[in-house]
Amino acid sequence: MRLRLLPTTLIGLLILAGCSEGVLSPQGPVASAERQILFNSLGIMLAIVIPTILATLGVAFWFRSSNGRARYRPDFEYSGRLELLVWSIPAMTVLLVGGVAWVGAHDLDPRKPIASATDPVRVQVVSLDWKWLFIYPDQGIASVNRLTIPVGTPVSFELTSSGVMNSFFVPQLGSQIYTMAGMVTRLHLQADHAGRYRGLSAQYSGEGFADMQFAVDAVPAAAFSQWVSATHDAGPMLDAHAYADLAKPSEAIAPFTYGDVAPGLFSHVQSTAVQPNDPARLTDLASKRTDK
Amino acid sequence: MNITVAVESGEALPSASEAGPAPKRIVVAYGFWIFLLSDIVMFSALFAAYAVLQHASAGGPTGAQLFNQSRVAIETACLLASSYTCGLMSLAVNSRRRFATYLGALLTFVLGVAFLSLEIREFADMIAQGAGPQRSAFLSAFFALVGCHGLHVTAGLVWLVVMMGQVASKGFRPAVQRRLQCFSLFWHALDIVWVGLFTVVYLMGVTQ
Amino acid sequence: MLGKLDWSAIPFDQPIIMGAGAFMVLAIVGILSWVTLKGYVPYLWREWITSVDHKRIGVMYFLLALVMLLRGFSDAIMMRAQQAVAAGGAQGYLPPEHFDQVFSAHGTIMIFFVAMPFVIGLMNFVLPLQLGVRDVAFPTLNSVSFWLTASGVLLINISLVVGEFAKTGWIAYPPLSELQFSPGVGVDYYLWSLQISGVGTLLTGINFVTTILKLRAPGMGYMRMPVFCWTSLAANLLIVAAFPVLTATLGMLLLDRYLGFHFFTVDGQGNAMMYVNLFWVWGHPEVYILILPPFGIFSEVVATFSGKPLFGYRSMVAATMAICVLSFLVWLHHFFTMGASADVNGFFGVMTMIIAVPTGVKVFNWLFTMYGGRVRFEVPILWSIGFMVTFVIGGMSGVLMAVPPADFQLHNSLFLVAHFHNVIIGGVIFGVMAGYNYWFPKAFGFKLDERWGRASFWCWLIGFYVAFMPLYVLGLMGMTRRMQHYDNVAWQPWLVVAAIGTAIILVGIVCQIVQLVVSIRDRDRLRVTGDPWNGRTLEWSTASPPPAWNFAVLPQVAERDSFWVAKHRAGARQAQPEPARQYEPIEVPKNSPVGVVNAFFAVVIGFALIWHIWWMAGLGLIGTFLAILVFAFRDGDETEVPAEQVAEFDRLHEARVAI
Amino acid sequence: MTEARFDRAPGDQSIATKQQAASSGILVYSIGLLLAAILTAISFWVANTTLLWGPGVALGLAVLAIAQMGVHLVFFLHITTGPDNTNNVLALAFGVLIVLLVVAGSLVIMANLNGSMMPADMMDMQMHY
Ligand code: HEO
Ligand code: HEM
Ligand SMILES: [Cu+2]
Repeated sequence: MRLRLLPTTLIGLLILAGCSEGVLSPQGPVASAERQILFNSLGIMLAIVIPTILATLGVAFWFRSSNGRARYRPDFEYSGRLELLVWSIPAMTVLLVGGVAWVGAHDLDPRKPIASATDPVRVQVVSLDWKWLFIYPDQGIASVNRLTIPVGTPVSFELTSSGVMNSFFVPQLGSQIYTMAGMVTRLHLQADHAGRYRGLSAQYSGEGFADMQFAVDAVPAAAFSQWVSATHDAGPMLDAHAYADLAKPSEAIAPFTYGDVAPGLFSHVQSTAVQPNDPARLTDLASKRTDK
Repeated sequence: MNITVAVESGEALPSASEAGPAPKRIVVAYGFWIFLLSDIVMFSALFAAYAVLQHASAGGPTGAQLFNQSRVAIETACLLASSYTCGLMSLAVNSRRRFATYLGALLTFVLGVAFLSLEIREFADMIAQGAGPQRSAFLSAFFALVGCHGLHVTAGLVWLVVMMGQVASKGFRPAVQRRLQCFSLFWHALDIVWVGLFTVVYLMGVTQ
Repeated sequence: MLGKLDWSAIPFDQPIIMGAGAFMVLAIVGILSWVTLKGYVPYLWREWITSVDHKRIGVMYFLLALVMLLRGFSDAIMMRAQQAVAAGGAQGYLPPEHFDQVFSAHGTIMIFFVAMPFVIGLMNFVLPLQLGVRDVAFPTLNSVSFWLTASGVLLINISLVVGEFAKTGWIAYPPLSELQFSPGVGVDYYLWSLQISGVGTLLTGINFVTTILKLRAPGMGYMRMPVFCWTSLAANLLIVAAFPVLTATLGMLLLDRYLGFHFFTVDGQGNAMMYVNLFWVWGHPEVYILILPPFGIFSEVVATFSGKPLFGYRSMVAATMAICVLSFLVWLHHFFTMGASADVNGFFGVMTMIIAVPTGVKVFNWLFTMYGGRVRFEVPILWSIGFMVTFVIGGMSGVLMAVPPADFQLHNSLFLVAHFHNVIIGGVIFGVMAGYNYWFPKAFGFKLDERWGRASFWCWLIGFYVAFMPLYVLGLMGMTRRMQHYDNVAWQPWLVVAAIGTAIILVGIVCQIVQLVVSIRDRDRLRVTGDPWNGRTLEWSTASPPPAWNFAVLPQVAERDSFWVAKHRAGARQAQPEPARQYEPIEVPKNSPVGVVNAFFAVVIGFALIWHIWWMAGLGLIGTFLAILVFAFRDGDETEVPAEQVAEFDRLHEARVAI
Repeated sequence: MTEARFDRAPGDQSIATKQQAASSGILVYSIGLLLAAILTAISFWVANTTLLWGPGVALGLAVLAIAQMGVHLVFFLHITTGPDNTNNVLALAFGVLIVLLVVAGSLVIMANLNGSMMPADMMDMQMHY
């Protein structure tokens, strides 16, 4: 009974701690499933780890040299039965957790689309020094440092980077994934409840890293289309030129939007990255990094 | 001299692992053997990088356009022959024949230099064509892998010269013999690396 | 003439750096002049700097690690202080430019220049003694290894004053670490100090593998080796197999930075993922290089202080070797979030967990060793029990992150930071401290003070929990690592607690220093003979401190724990009852300055390359070559200790033991 | 009689070869050279002929290379399976295992990563080679 109480209180405490914006207060199917997996694995392991800790303390205490009642058995150095036990207990635990890991890795593969009756919204993500660009290719709009998505609709992300590595992460929605120049990673998330969630880069990327945050606005579907059309009517156009401007290093940028996006901008972004060296561009970037 | 043999009669120890500290010759050669294995692990990282970046030619020249099979064949022949002469040299060392040792070393050295100069020519030609290591990731990996082997050969040649100096000034002392034994291990190992190299880089690079 | 080096390299405008730098320079100058004035230089040169005795080298490694622990720990205090205050818009006192250097330096120093020299130092001191032989396989090479490590240390500390350190984290991922994004010298300092010390570490690995496999006392078959020798063998095999990969990987990054290669650049179709992959091919085995020798230490300590042989010796050996091989099959768990397919992620996740099995076996075997024993709660076993409790928690959090979907959430969070401090402090540091208290009397002939030892242990233990348990919570609250400041004020209380924990650890470290000082002061009271703990293995059969030749006569081994068995057979009184010992003259290796000379040139080369001073690098290279040449042409590298001297020492020792 | 107590040093020839004249040593090296030369020649021929089925060539080359490395090990480095060589062979086996793990592991991982995230147009580029 005691043994059961401990993990429960522990998990309770953790939930309490995680209430605010953490991975323990999930707002979408991916994050919920991940929290579940986390708790299940933790539970399986605690079932053996807690007894181990207690046994260690207990044995050490009981067999203290000053305890006359403990029997001294200097020849107790091998027991085939115990050896078997010693190998099989962790093996069984690992079998369980390993199963969770294998199935979980497949179920929650970031590339796997979320099954849903609604069509997904496509968003292309570019991590820049030090801000986030979100392009909505189907809507022809883009925004910086603010991601607006409809509630209850899967969002299908394609992600790349303008230069250094970053990791796109919205703790309350689930999985993070790296963004890398010249590569496109893929991720599927969904928000089940309206609200504003914190997004950030989880991979250190240089001086402005700490401010490389964004807000995720999960809004009802109607509000989303409203936002799309409102954005369409306002703001500058995002073309190669505007992108080059945006790509210059800057920190803690207030969110803003682009009313129009040049077609193919995303593939332009990731292909410029791999172009054979363009010395002019390189020195340009380097100087910007040091000038600051 | 070559093999350490127990002299104590009567008391036969059950196995080598309980025989006590091994003689110096074995310790040194074994240590060097471990070093060689670690060196080969280092090469394996370079091989892996090459294999991954093989096709990343960034629009620049590819292996099939650059590699000259007959030059590689001659390089291979030089290195293989030098392994043979190096083997003959270690036979001469074991039987303490000075002249034969020098001869073996000289042949090995000449073949090694021939190999190196061919390789340097190849590198120079490629760089002259604008296919230097800065051109693409593929060429970076190529120059690093092949160049690293080349550096090893260079180091081997310097070592060989030093060893001949030692034979000349100190004769066949145990220490000198041990080092010569390590040298021949080194030289043969370089040949093994080269087998991997010409297969993966030059032959496979051309056929694909 | 001086490459990129000019006066602007010294950050005169940064009071913190200048203060720290000035302190360091003053300390070094102070110590040097004190040593010179007192006339200790010849002694140091003769007995320590040029020494090739494995025991001296081990002690020097340990000292080096202790000093660097202070450096790395001051970095930790700075970070903890910064994060305790930089909440909700506040910027704290460390600008990003500086904070980023601090965590990079902390990680690099702690892994390469604290944990590594700690375990290598202990292995150096203990291995030949436990194996019952007179030295390692290559004593002079051993000295070279040590001094190359010291060169790396020197370079990384120079970066504090001249120029800057890397701002890329201890793993220095490209493209951030490429010239394009890190044009300064910081990354070059990182690369060259790791390359130089890496060569030293590799040579150590070769040296120890050869020592263990080829130099053992007569009769010591593999299944009679103490477990510490087994875990050291596994750790050194891992060094030999993994460090070359690091050398190659950092070499590629160097080529990118110095010669415009395109291994990992954004342009030229380089592939940064390859760096990540290769780095962790080394990086994961590295953490087992760190933890395996401590596993061996705990095995020795737990058995000795329980007054029993180790439980399940064969299982322990099997588990050790299993960990050794498995550690090369799991490296992808450091980049589950890079986008590999579910099959690949799943495979590496499961492989990672499998390592928990042999590790668990070890934990249970230690438990059963205590079971039925008479546990004497002296300082070494306190550390061991503290380890068993703490490490199990850290291991569990590791297994948790080996579940890919869980890692998608926890990767790069403070949960991860908590995990690895949990296993590194609770495993490696605790183990090193257990070993330090355990073998100190062997090295110096007197015990460490017990009271201060206990105080230090409790401060470390409690401090650790206070400092790092909050990080697990913070990780679950979504806080990532390497944050110079943060907006979410809900995190702040936890970070303040963590800072308090760090202060408690500080007290622990102070206790340790006091313990050392007090023990040296009271050394006459703490004086011991060869076998202060009622030990089981061969190192306790010789004098404390052991003579240069370790054993007057090589011990003859017929079973496991032979010293223990011999003591029992002799009827609890005396260790070596055999009456007629045949003394023979002993060859001991001569001192050699080649290590320190090479280290000098290595520093010159490294420094010159960092600052692009090509002529100086050339000179350094020539110097190295000449030094090796001169060494190669030396005549005879051993001197003989006459049999009478050996006999005399032995008789004295026997007499002292008999009292 | 005397009895070999210790393992043999890597690179040392067996007692049998040792006790005969140096000529037998030469014979061993010569056989090695001959075999290696033949294998090399076949490798170059395989790579430059169109007689063989294309996709099989790489595999054939790999087998030939491994065979040649074996020849070098046996005839030049005198590695045998004898009991006095166990330590040398074990070290070698460990090294080979690591090399295989590093190379194969990296290739699998990188192929998997590259395959999954090269943008569409880059994937085309890959196909051409
Ligand atoms: C000494 C150092 C050390 C050690 C020993 C370990 C041990 C382990 N580590 Fe850790 N690690 C270490 C140092 C690091 N790890 C890291 C990162 C890291 C990550 C990547 C996380 C990420 O980046 O997102 C994972 C998945 C693990 C897993 C594990 C596992 C499964 C073990 C296992 O070996 C633990 C096994 C022990 C156990 C499990 C306890 C005892 C077992 C019992 C009692 C049996 C029963 C229990 C079970 C079956 C569960 N580690 C990093 C991060 C580097 C960076 O990014 O900067 C470092 C430095
Ligand atoms: C003694 C007490 C220690 C304290 C208080 C401490 C504290 C810290 C802190 C605050 C960080 C930065 C966390 C972040 O990124 O936000 C950190 C990072 C790190 N620490 Fe420690 N640490 C300690 C000991 C050690 C030891 C002993 C080691 C290794 C042997 C170590 C290895 C590391 C590593 C590798 C990092 C990551 C650096 C990076 O992000 O690049 N630490 N530590
Ligand atoms: Cu790992």
